[in-house]
Amino acid sequence: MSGDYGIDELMVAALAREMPNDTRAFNGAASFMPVCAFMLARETHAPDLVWVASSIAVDPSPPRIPESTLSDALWDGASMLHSSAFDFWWYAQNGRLNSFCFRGAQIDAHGNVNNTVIGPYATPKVRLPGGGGMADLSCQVPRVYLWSTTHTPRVFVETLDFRSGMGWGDGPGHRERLGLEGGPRLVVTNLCVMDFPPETRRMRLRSVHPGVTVDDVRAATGFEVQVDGDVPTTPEPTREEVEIIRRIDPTDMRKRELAGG
Amino acid sequence: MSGDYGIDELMVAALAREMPNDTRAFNGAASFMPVCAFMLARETHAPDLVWVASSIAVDPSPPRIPESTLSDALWDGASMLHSSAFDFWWYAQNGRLNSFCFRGAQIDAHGNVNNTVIGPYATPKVRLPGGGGMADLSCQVPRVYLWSTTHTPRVFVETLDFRSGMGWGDGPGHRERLGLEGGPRLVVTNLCVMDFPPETRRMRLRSVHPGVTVDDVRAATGFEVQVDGDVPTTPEPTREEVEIIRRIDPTDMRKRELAGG
Amino acid sequence: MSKLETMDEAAGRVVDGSTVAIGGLLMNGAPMEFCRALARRGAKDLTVVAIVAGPSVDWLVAGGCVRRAIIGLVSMEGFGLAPHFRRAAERGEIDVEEWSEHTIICGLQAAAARLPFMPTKAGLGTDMPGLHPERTEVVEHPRGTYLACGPIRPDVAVVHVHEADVNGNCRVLPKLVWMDSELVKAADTVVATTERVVPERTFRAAPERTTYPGFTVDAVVEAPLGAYPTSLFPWHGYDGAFVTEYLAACRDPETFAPFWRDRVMDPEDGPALVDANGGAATLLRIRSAGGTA
Amino acid sequence: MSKLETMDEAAGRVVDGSTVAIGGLLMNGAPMEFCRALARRGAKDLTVVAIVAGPSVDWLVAGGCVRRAIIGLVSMEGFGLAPHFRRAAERGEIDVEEWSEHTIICGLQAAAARLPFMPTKAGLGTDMPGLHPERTEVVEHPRGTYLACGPIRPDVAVVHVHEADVNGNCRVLPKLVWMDSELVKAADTVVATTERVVPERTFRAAPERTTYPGFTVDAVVEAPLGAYPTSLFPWHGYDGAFVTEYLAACRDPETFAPFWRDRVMDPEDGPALVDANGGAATLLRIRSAGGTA
Repeated sequence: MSGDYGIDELMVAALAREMPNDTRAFNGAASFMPVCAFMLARETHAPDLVWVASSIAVDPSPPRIPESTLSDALWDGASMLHSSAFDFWWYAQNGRLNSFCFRGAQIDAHGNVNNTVIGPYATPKVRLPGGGGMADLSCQVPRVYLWSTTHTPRVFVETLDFRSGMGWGDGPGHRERLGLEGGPRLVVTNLCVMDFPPETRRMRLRSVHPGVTVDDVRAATGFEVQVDGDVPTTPEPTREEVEIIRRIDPTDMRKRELAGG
Repeated sequence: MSGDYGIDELMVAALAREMPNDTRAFNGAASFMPVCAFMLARETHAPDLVWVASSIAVDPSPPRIPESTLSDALWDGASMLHSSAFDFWWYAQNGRLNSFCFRGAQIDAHGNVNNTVIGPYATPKVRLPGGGGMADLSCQVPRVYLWSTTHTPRVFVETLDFRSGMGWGDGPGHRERLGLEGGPRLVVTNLCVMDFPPETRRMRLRSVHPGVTVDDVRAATGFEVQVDGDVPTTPEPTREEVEIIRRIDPTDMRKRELAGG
Repeated sequence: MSKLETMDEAAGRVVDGSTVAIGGLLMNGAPMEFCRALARRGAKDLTVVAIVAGPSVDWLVAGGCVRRAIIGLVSMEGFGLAPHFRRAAERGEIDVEEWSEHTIICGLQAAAARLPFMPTKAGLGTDMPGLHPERTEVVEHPRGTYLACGPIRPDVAVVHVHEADVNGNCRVLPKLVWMDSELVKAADTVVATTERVVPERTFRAAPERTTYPGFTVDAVVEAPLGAYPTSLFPWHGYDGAFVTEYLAACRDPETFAPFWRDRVMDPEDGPALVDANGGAATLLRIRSAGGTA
Repeated sequence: MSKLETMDEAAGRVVDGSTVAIGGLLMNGAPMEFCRALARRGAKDLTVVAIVAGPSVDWLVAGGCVRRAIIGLVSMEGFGLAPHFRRAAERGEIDVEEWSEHTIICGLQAAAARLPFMPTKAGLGTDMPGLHPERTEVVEHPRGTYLACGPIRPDVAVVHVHEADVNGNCRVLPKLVWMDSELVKAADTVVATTERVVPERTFRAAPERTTYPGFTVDAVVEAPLGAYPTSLFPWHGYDGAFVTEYLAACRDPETFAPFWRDRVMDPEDGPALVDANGGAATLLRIRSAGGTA
């Protein structure tokens, strides 16, 4: 297919394809694209994928994605409802749950994230929501996926104003020294897909979306993106993928995450 | 009344009278006398006493005491059933629950308890059950009541073979140094009632049961019992108390704890 | 011996300058009526503990009650930043002591267990521990590095529940407490506001469904619709339309003053608050799960 | 993708020399059929983790499976000491690593959270920490002394539940897990033996009643009467008459051998075991809560 899909669908499909069948994921607030991706992956190549909606409801089958990814409307048909987030937290620490997605107001080359302040902490220019659970789970969950619908130099920065969430830290070996398993695997943005090769643990361009050039990505990124050889184009979503996404999310909640959307 | 009661009823009544109205108690395994005492106190002078049966069932009204103090037959009419002991444990640590009773194979003058081994730990003469929850709760719960139906020099010893449970430790100040609140308040045995005055935190004779002399207690105790002046006689249980105990425990489970009973 | 109190009596348990923990999570399950009562009383200089908050903390800040906020996150979820919280932080009118979800839970548990700290791997490698090194210390241990989270011990914790009795027994449906149970463990005084007061026998008839036992709760306040405009699943969703109007009103002090008076503060209880914000039509709109505004 | 296994397959997951955690509490809710299967297979040199145990550990010791026991307490509750456990400990045939209820829980939680230890005030001032100073260390901290409990990470944990499905979802009634949930958190492999296998829809119809989510359970074994002779509240009590006979038989090797063979080991499953111990009359006797023998 060509053209008959939106960037939101391309991003969801790109994220979903990276979720292997042994993914056991959960989602927090304002996470429409990850929720779409979990549900899409489960319907396509990853039938055994486990998804805990809102970190509360295990393996639900909601008829459609509601206006909040913490809503109980997302929990229809679950096989379990946890009573408290703390109970569930054990499974985030012991590896029974292994995957989480997040984004942030600023992201650096190592996949560290700021969602706390723009400007100095004590006298911020913008006081952001705060690290929340992302600050914890970025340390505790081995498979982290980052997404961003606003790939600009203001978001992808050389130096964070505050490190709320831990990516690969200061580079190779940092997580290992702290005893933190895994780390960010992938970044899916509105322009491209990037990963973190072991030698540098800095973002490397893995594919550019259709119509986007490597130079576009460089211009939109506040740090030097690693480019190894020829960069392929991100595969378009298939017709089946697009149909599933639109059935899962008929009221286009995922588009709320697009800039100006 | 005189004579128309057993030593079991005297002990239960003596224990119950020491439970103030703000008692929030729980029981573990093989704790018939404490359970009788909680229920008796609740029916007499301490109507607001909270009792969590088996550390599971809050404020139950069992028709009679069953053959195990961990049995679900003890939980009739509870206002809450905890799902796990760990959940409940928070309340033992934060002071919401404040009272626990236990006994042991050996008890020393400071109210420390051994329920682990007779003889050396590695090559025991008798391997006992182990410290279990008593080892924990003796540190965590501020109001501890000890009971023993076998007041003999083999149980009340100068030196424990193993300290499984913490009483007043090595004496005044020991619990405070470790940051442990409260400590043992009382010992009710088949011969007498003893407490732990702050100056020594060693057992002091508070009353002897009817027909028992101070010398009887001294002869039955492996350490020097503190005796301050005249020692009164433990009040007999009232007719009402005896009637309540026999109604609560019509099949005499409490008597199983008596030596040879 | 009943633990029933009026909302004002219960709010009076929060002394100026003390630490109060507020339940709920973002747009869900917060004790909003209690927050209004604090603001109405003119509570001052509070340290607010809120793991993941939204309108609750924003109203307390708007009401001038807050000096310090110990938080993991404060926002209006998909609707935007929490405007009063944000502005007060940017102007330095409140101190924001940022922790995170799990580290606040660890701090609350350390307080509950009377321990010097609880360890976690959360927050390692981030800038957060450096904000309060006296309370969150990175420690290298031969078996691994951990973050030691010192105790957070609220004077009062407030949670909103579906049903409670005069003894303080509380039931949350379907036992979904978000992270409120951590506040209940740690606080010296616990206040439960409840949609309805039910007879004691309701609890004894289904004891496995009791969420907080009576001996952990010090005061019960009947507060129907007490979480509005946040959700109370499965009984109602949050009121997204209200939040949108609230955020619009917050942009300008001139529009905010009458909104705050008429649409937030003046209505005397939950039903009156809903009436001031659309009445029956609003209830109908939010009654289905998910608060489809 | 079904997680259903035979009892023997599941027991085969416990490798000789490995660490296996056994659920239940004293005379209640223990996976006795699994213990019999381990003994029948001739499992060897196991380290058994049991927080508060009774017949389960005694049978594993009697079966010659145990080299080391990490325990808080082992006894037959009101019936007396656990005879094989006691004798093996006294003869030095097994190493008994005594912790306590709360410290074992802390050790399991340290393992679950991949932390070097979990702190507690339990055990302070007692001789217990000195038994394994490399794993339980008394630490003085400026805010207070604590006991650091190092990780206890079982290779396999086994718990008995009322209902499970092929996906591993488990339901315990009325969510009474004693301390089994701590084992489930900490172990690398989790086996649930279940009174009955139910359809997946049973869980989806009442998801708030699910105890262990499927993704935490690796194998499910159908094992009706799988806790006998311990209780499975609220379905049946323990069999006190059996325990009394067992203890009497244990006094003499000559009486024990046939008892062990005919009344414990040979019956092929739970129903057969009950049949060997009184059959329907036994079920009738123990069916009322409390196991009034």
